[in-house]
Amino acid sequence: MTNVVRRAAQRTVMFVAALALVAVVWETYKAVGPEDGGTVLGVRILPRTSEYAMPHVWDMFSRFSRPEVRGSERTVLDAVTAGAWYSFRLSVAGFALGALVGVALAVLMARFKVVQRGVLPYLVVSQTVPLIALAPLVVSWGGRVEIGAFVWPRWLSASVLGAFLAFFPIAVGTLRGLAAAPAASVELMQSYAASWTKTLFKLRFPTAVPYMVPAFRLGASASVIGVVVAEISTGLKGGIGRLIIEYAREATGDPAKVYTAIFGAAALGLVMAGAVVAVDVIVMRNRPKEAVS
Amino acid sequence: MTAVSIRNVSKVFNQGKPNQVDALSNVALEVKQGEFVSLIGPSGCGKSTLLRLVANLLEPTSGEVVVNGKSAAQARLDQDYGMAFQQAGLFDWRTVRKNIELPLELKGWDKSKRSARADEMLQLVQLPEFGDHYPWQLSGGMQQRIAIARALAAHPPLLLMDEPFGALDEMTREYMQGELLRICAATGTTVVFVTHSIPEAVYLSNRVVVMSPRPGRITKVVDVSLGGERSEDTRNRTAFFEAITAVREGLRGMHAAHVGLGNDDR
Amino acid sequence: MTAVSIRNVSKVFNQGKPNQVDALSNVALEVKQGEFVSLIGPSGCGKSTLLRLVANLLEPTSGEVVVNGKSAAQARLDQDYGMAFQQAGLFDWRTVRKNIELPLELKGWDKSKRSARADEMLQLVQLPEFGDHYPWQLSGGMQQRIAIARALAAHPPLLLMDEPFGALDEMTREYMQGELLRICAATGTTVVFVTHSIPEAVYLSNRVVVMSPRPGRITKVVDVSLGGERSEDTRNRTAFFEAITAVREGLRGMHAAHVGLGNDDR
Amino acid sequence: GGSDEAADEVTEDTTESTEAPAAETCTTPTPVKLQLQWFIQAQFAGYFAAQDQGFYADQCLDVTIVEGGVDIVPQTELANGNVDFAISWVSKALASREAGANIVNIAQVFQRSGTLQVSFKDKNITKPEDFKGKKIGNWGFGNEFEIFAALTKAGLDPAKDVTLVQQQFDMVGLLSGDIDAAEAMTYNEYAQVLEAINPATGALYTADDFNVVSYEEAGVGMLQDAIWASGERLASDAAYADTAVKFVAASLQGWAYCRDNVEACRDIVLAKGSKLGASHQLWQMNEVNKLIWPAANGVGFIDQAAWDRTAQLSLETKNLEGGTVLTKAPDAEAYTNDIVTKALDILAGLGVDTSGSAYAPIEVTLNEGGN
Amino acid sequence: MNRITTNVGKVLPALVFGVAFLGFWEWAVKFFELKPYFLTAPSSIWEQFTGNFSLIRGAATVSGTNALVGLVAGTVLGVAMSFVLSRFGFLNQLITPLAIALNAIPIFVLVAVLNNMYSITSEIPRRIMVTLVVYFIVLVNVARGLTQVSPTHVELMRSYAASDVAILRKVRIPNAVPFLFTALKIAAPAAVITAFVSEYFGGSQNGLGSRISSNIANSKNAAAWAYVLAACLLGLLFYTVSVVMENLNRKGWVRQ
Ligand SMILES: Nc1ncnc2c1ncn2[C@@H]1O[C@H](COP(=O)(O)OP(=O)(O)OP(=O)(O)O)[C@@H](O)[C@H]1O
Ligand SMILES: Nc1ncnc2c1ncn2[C@@H]1O[C@H](COP(=O)(O)OP(=O)(O)OP(=O)(O)O)[C@@H](O)[C@H]1O
Ligand SMILES: [Mg+2]
Ligand SMILES: [Mg+2]
Repeated sequence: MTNVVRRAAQRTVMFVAALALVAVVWETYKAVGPEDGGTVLGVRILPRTSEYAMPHVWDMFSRFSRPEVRGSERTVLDAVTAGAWYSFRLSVAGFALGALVGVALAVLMARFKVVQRGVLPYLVVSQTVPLIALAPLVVSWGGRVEIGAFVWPRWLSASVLGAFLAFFPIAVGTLRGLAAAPAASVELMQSYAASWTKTLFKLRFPTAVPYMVPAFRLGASASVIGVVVAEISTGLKGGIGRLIIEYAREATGDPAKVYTAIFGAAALGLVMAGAVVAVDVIVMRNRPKEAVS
Repeated sequence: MTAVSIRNVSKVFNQGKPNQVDALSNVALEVKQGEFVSLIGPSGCGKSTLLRLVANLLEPTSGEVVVNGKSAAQARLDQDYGMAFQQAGLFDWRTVRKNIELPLELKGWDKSKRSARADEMLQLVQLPEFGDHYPWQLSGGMQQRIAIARALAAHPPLLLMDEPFGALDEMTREYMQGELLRICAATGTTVVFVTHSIPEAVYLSNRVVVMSPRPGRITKVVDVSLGGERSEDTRNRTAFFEAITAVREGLRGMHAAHVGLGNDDR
Repeated sequence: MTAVSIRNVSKVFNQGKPNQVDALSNVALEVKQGEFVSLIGPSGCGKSTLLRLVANLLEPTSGEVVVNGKSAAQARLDQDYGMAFQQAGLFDWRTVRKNIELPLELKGWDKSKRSARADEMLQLVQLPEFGDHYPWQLSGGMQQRIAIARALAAHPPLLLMDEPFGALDEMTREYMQGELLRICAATGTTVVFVTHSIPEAVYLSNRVVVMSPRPGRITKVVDVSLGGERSEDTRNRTAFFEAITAVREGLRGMHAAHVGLGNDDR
Repeated sequence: GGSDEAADEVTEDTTESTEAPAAETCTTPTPVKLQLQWFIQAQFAGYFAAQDQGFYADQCLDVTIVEGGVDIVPQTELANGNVDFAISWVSKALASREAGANIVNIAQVFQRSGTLQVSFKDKNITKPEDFKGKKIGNWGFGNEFEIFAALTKAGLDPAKDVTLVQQQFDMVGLLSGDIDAAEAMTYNEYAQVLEAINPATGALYTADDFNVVSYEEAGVGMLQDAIWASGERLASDAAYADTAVKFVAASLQGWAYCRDNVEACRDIVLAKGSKLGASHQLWQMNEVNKLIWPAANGVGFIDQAAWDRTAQLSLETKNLEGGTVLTKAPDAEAYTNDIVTKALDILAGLGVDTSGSAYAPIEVTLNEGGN
Repeated sequence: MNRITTNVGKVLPALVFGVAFLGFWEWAVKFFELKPYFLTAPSSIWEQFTGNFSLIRGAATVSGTNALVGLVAGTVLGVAMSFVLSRFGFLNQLITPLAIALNAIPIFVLVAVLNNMYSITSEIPRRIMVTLVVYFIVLVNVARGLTQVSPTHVELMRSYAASDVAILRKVRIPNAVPFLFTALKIAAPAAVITAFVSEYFGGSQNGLGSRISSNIANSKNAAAWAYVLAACLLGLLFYTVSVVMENLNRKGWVRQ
């Protein structure tokens, strides 16, 4: 247990170090880099260093302590924290929904080859349908869909869009994992005349874990993106996505401010991914470790 | 009554492809209820394949396998047999105890009953204190013993065992042989047993089936008439040595000519 | 000269945790250049662990391992040994031939030389026609033979073998034993060999080391004085039987008391 | 000074209007949903003022104002029945109507177009003809029709003669020189430019740094913010038609309030949670007023000539696909002045000045970042 | 002959499903008299698709090129990085959280930042964006594939005193290959969608994304969906290529 805590602490320290490193690189480049970017063969490869392109790190962070709008009690930090927390809850809902759908689809596809052949290509296609084409449709469910006592809340549309992005990597990764069970173990289960479902739970899911973990990590990130995009595109208030675009509109006058919201979104993604990693550590704790090197 | 009836079975892998292998060719064998039959033969002669066919993990290319009067497939569905594979094949994510309980879980036994049986089995394979370890923390021989415990746990009427004692030391091996015979006698279990050890085959079996490779065929069946009870003494009886010699000759002859000698004495 | 020197080595797994295992305790052993030493003992007594320590795949908890006058780590880096594991551990995605060539690739041999050696090895293990198969298309014994071929391919000066002949039938086993002895004699190879078969240990070795479990220790070392050359005849000589009896007694005594008898006769 | 007097008027307004509900008692206010096209800002001040000042309540309406998002098409929300009224530009809404959305313009709030094309002085872009060969910024999302109209009128092909670049949410593209001329609303993006620091001087940019092409002046101005209602419900549902009249009346009353109380409306918008700063919102309020007032026929009245011009431009203007915004002239049902006329009558009864003939804009000083 | 029938058997369910879906869609639009602003019929989408084919092809080329460049760059970068990370644990701890954080920022926000850094008229920011997305997907999967190897295999290699590079080449990479293909299957459609989502809120209006957004805003749904169709086809093409590559790779050693 203490070991786990120590590892977590170590990771945090490393992350802070990494951030510091990025800040140093950013400022160094800003100091020495060409104001108007560097071009190679007429293509701009090196970014510009102007205030619009790369605000100073301290400028970005100093924005956190300013009031959000003049004269208000609420600082930008408060606003970003509140927004991130709001979006976090939507993302978790979206992720849960996406994971449910993704795993269910993977199981169906693993069970029935016909389903896999019939559906998988369309899952791929679904991922190339831009949210912009779907968002208005999903949003229109808000307040209109009523099933019994359940009224479709507006935020659920955002979560659904998060789930829409999250389910795909989860479905593909899980499908691959379910197929990864060693033939010898499958034979063993066959020799027990174990039903497909039994084999699924006792053998295929455990062997799929190494494949599912990265899939869930991608799904967690995707869910955040989906929710944030949905907030922007559907005009849902309260979340970090909305903040990003509101601050982005101020970028002409205050290019540093939008970074506060961007950082908020990044932190959100980290928390989501961190949760998946934590689950991974717990689930995989009793698997054979790779030979110590 | 016949427990296993293998009727003119052939098995070809990769049929029609350049790497085609005739694993079994025209194999016929009857195993009576309660009988202990060993398969012996050079590696690659199709022993594991034959066992897989009986277990309905493979379909014969031609011929038929009948188990307990039903098709092999039905017998598998009815869980008429327990099987121990050549590779231990334990599940890494389950503790030793949970590995043993697996077939019981699938039969729907309740927790306390499962746990009691697992304890009993751990005792049987002399690893009572390793129940909560994970398989990869055990030595090779220990893993194999767990796999045996798993195969025996549900007390199946038919046991299919593929070199189960291969990785055991002599002491443990003799102990396990004794236990296996004791259990089988008490429950009337039929056993089809693959081994490379001639004494082991003779000591355990009512009949020893000698096979030859490429294509895998039965070349000789040696009846062992050692009577019911076996003991340490058994290993010193003439019938024991005679049977050993008979099996050895079956194997040698084949080794010399590599083509079966046709001395199928059934 | 000493090929392997194990100095008061102990190994504890999961130290301080509830599932702590004392795998080896105060083990000391010297293996001379060109000597053939077998380790024998009940399963779980630490044979594989000891081999892994020599191979520097594990670090001892205390004590020291010296190989060819250098630290075990250095010896590993210099590729002073070849190893055959208890599990065949072939690579599924490589053909049999490619599996055998692996250590040669790592030594940077060129293609034609590798291919020639692989052919030679396939011949040695009597599987010349299986070079282009994939491991899962082979029987258990065949896989093990490929693993042996892989260990021998680079002609290493020290061979560490963990129950290499476990899954082989008697004929193949005797043939492989002969080949192993022939190769070792010709090249002066030192061998540390784990086996469960007393006759095998005696037949092959200059010395047989008997171990006891929990904690793993050396309880007896039996010198086998059968002279240089071995043949079919060897197996009928009195010295052979005497050594077998000595080893068996070492094992029995231990089995009876389970606690070592302290008859460490070095 | 003018705003102080205006403030006085407001108090009169409110006292008058508080008397109004006494006439017809309001027990349960009618719920109404209004869809905006964009975020909360002074562009929509009139509606927020009507809400804040109780004009809607006076009309026995309970109005919920729904903010827009980048992918929310207000007229589609309206046609789908998610909201009761929507704010949308005329050309965009007509395109939806042609695609089957039965929506009707019931009040033309903005009488003029507020779209500009802004460029640095040194680019010498003073009229649409100068766009040739330049990188022309626009926002996409249907806000580019006037640019296309100007290009068509100037004899240029939008697909070939200019490079069209979509602008981001900010004006950085223009300021960094990536775009030669950027689309800007008088009331918003133009102000953003003027709130930014000129690195050359260290002070804010001034109007002198830029050339501005006004589409209204170039003769291709299209009608912008209008209130749209569901045609189907107007025809079949008398209560809805009645609500529409009340809604338009109260909204226009709100706009009249904002004309006279520029700073109060700025504060209302800020209080509603707009993130853009105070001086920016004040500027925006003032500029929006300029687009509405004076309204010769009464605020919200749809001017046949302006309507026809918008329709004609939509028919002629080629978009990037080479098609036109509209393929056939809009039918007569696309707009109606019936409702706004009734609404103006109500307002006249309340004594609200609906033409603003005496309207004069105020002077606004922009601060850095619009604060 | 046999091969052909089995291949038909493989695509048949997809075809049946697709045709049924489109049929239902078309029928629903007709039957419920859905207005085009709400939902357009597949037939009119197809009409737009064929009618504007050269425009659509042009836009698809722009976005497709961005997606392809990003896909290749991201894969190379992701694979390379996962090698480095599996080799140097501390770098892993340093970089992985950054990658995750970067990946949690919505695409177009990052593109907006990149647009300001490079130029709003440049395709570079979009390609960088696709690269980032693909990179992350590849990294997460391949890194897992590189570490989840059989302990026996690693021990064997260590007994050969194999260098880390050799272990990487002989054990980890072969083991990671299936993981890479899983990643590619996820990344292929992701690359396409990223390429045109990067076009939504800024930049040259020559790709699929900007065409989709402006057509939707103009209630030209059929035209918008014609571009969406092109996007789908592009995504499917990328996906199919990665599946074909996977099958080529698996031929032989995988147990049926
Ligand atoms: N990685 C590990 N973690 C924990 N315990 C281990 C580990 N590896 C081995 N052990 C324990 O160490 C002891 C010795 O194991 P080892 O594999 O050396 O036995 P062995 O003599 O080779 O037995 P066998 O003949 O069955 O192969 C056993 O009790 C085993 O459970
Ligand atoms: N899945 C497979 N595909 C192709 N060939 C196979 C397959 N399984 C087994 N074979 C071949 O069938 C033959 C018989 O194999 P089998 O495993 O039955 O031998 P065995 O008698 O059990 O040998 P051992 O004693 O070594 O375990 C061998 O030549 C082997 O190569
Ligand atoms: Mg076998
Ligand atoms: Mg061992």
